Amino acid sequence: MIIAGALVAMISGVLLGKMTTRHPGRGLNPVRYFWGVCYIFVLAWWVTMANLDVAFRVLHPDVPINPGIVKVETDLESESAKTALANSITLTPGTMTVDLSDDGYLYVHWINVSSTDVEEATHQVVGRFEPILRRIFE
Amino acid sequence: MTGMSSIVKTVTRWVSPFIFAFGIYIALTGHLTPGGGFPGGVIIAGCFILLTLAYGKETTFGLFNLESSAVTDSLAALAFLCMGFLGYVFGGGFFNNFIQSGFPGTSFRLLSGGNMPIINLAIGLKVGASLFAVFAYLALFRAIEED
Amino acid sequence: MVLIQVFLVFAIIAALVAVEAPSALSSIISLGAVGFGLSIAFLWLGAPDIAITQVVVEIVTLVILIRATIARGVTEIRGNESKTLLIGSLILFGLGSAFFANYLSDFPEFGKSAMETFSNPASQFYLKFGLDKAGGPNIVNDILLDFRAFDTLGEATVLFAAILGAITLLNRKVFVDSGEEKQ
Amino acid sequence: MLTYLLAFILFAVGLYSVINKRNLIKIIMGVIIMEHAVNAFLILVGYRMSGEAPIVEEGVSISEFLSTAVDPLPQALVITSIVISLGVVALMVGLAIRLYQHYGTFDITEIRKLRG
Repeated sequence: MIIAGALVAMISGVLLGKMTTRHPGRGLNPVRYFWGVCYIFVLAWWVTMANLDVAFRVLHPDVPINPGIVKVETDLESESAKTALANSITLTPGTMTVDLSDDGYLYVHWINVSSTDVEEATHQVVGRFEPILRRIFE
Repeated sequence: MTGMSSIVKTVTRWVSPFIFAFGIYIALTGHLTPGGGFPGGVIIAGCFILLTLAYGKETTFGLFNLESSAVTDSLAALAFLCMGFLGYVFGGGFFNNFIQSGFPGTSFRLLSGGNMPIINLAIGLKVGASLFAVFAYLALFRAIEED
Repeated sequence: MVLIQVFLVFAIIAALVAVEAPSALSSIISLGAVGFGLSIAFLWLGAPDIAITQVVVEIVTLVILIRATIARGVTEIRGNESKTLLIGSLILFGLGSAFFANYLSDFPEFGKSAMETFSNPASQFYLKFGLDKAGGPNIVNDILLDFRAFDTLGEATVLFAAILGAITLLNRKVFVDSGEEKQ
Repeated sequence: MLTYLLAFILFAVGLYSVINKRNLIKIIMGVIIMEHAVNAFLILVGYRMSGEAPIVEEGVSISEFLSTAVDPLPQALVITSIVISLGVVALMVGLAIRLYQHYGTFDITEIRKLRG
């Protein structure tokens, strides 16, 4: 049964492997896996904080929200890192990625827009995840 | 058809080999667990349909084009028929389970099914290849229409 | 048992929405809801094989149907209907339900399968000897691939013929040769 | 009895769609709903009260298995029928697309008018 599993893995790897990754050598570096494990905790922390924040805003009698779409910039190069960043932003309550343009800009829907400036919004939305994602994927 | 946004493309890139391996697993262990050749084949077809939707037909045909899907379809059907004839030759009846009589008493293993895993895999590849061919012709047809 | 009826009622409601909704997208998605609801019902009915197959086939059906309508710009599929056909279908429905009510008494009670009611059924043989003679614990696959493999061969042939017909219809070369030279 | 009746009603909904609607896609949907109803009916006939899936587990004796398993024969028939229905749906969609390309509409009354 293990031999059959190895054969199936080989077939799917040969057939679809060049779709999956473009830099196979990067997968061998153990430091990346260490940062990947760290990223789970970072993401969990920010998701918890954002949950509490959104719950506070919903339960507050005045409902202090200021929704809008902001444009933020990312320095990440690889497609995988950009996708992970966009999905992390979507997973965090209160912010949601609307679109991802080719030249490194994300359009994010934000429940409480504190600044429409690109630099400032980038610092607040993307800055939490960007450094650690760069260590994982690049 | 150029495909969807880069988020969809990247996620498709990550999950497609796992979907393919899962389809073959469902087909191969059909005699032990729920599943079998038919759902496995449809899952394999679904993997390539996902690739076609996300990346457009050129990239997908670079991996698995229409000729190879036709060849896979025919070869799998032929393998299915050959198992029947081999059962006739060695076991004394059409589709006799001739391999299983060689491994008596090994229940609940992959080999215990005799020729059932082989037939399951053949059916899975056949169903997958033919459904992918239909979908590819649908995609191609629309592309011709737009010219 | 109540759960099974709940999912069947869900499937009926979804089917009514799928038939009556004017928008193509909501209609096709409701059709998917029929299949998924029935798939959960199959899971409660002790048929995991069917449930898996139903889910996967439903997804591919949805993709093909959306490909056929929305991808070519058809967003409204309003089926305008006629009065005479409505009356005719009502009469047909009445006749059908009369027949159904007539023969319902011959059916075994729900929850008492056909293999218990009739004497010497084939299913008992398959259940009893499936593990020893075919060698697989999954009796459904034993029937499909060992006891009744010839059926499966015929089924593969039918699928082959249907797919061949679809490909021939969608292949443009066949029609270009015969159709456009005529004009 | 009520459960069989529900499967029959599902079949009737599909039949209503096939007879009454004038749109090819609605007709295809009706055929799909009818297939679902027939599959559900066959599985319902094979069900036994508090039955389990017909898969032998390790360490369960055959007599115990015989008293709990549901009928496997309708399941084996339905599993082929589902996949064939997928092929038939592909064939019907191919026909509908051909007609749409030729006449520019999915309405069967319009198609009938445009024939001559």
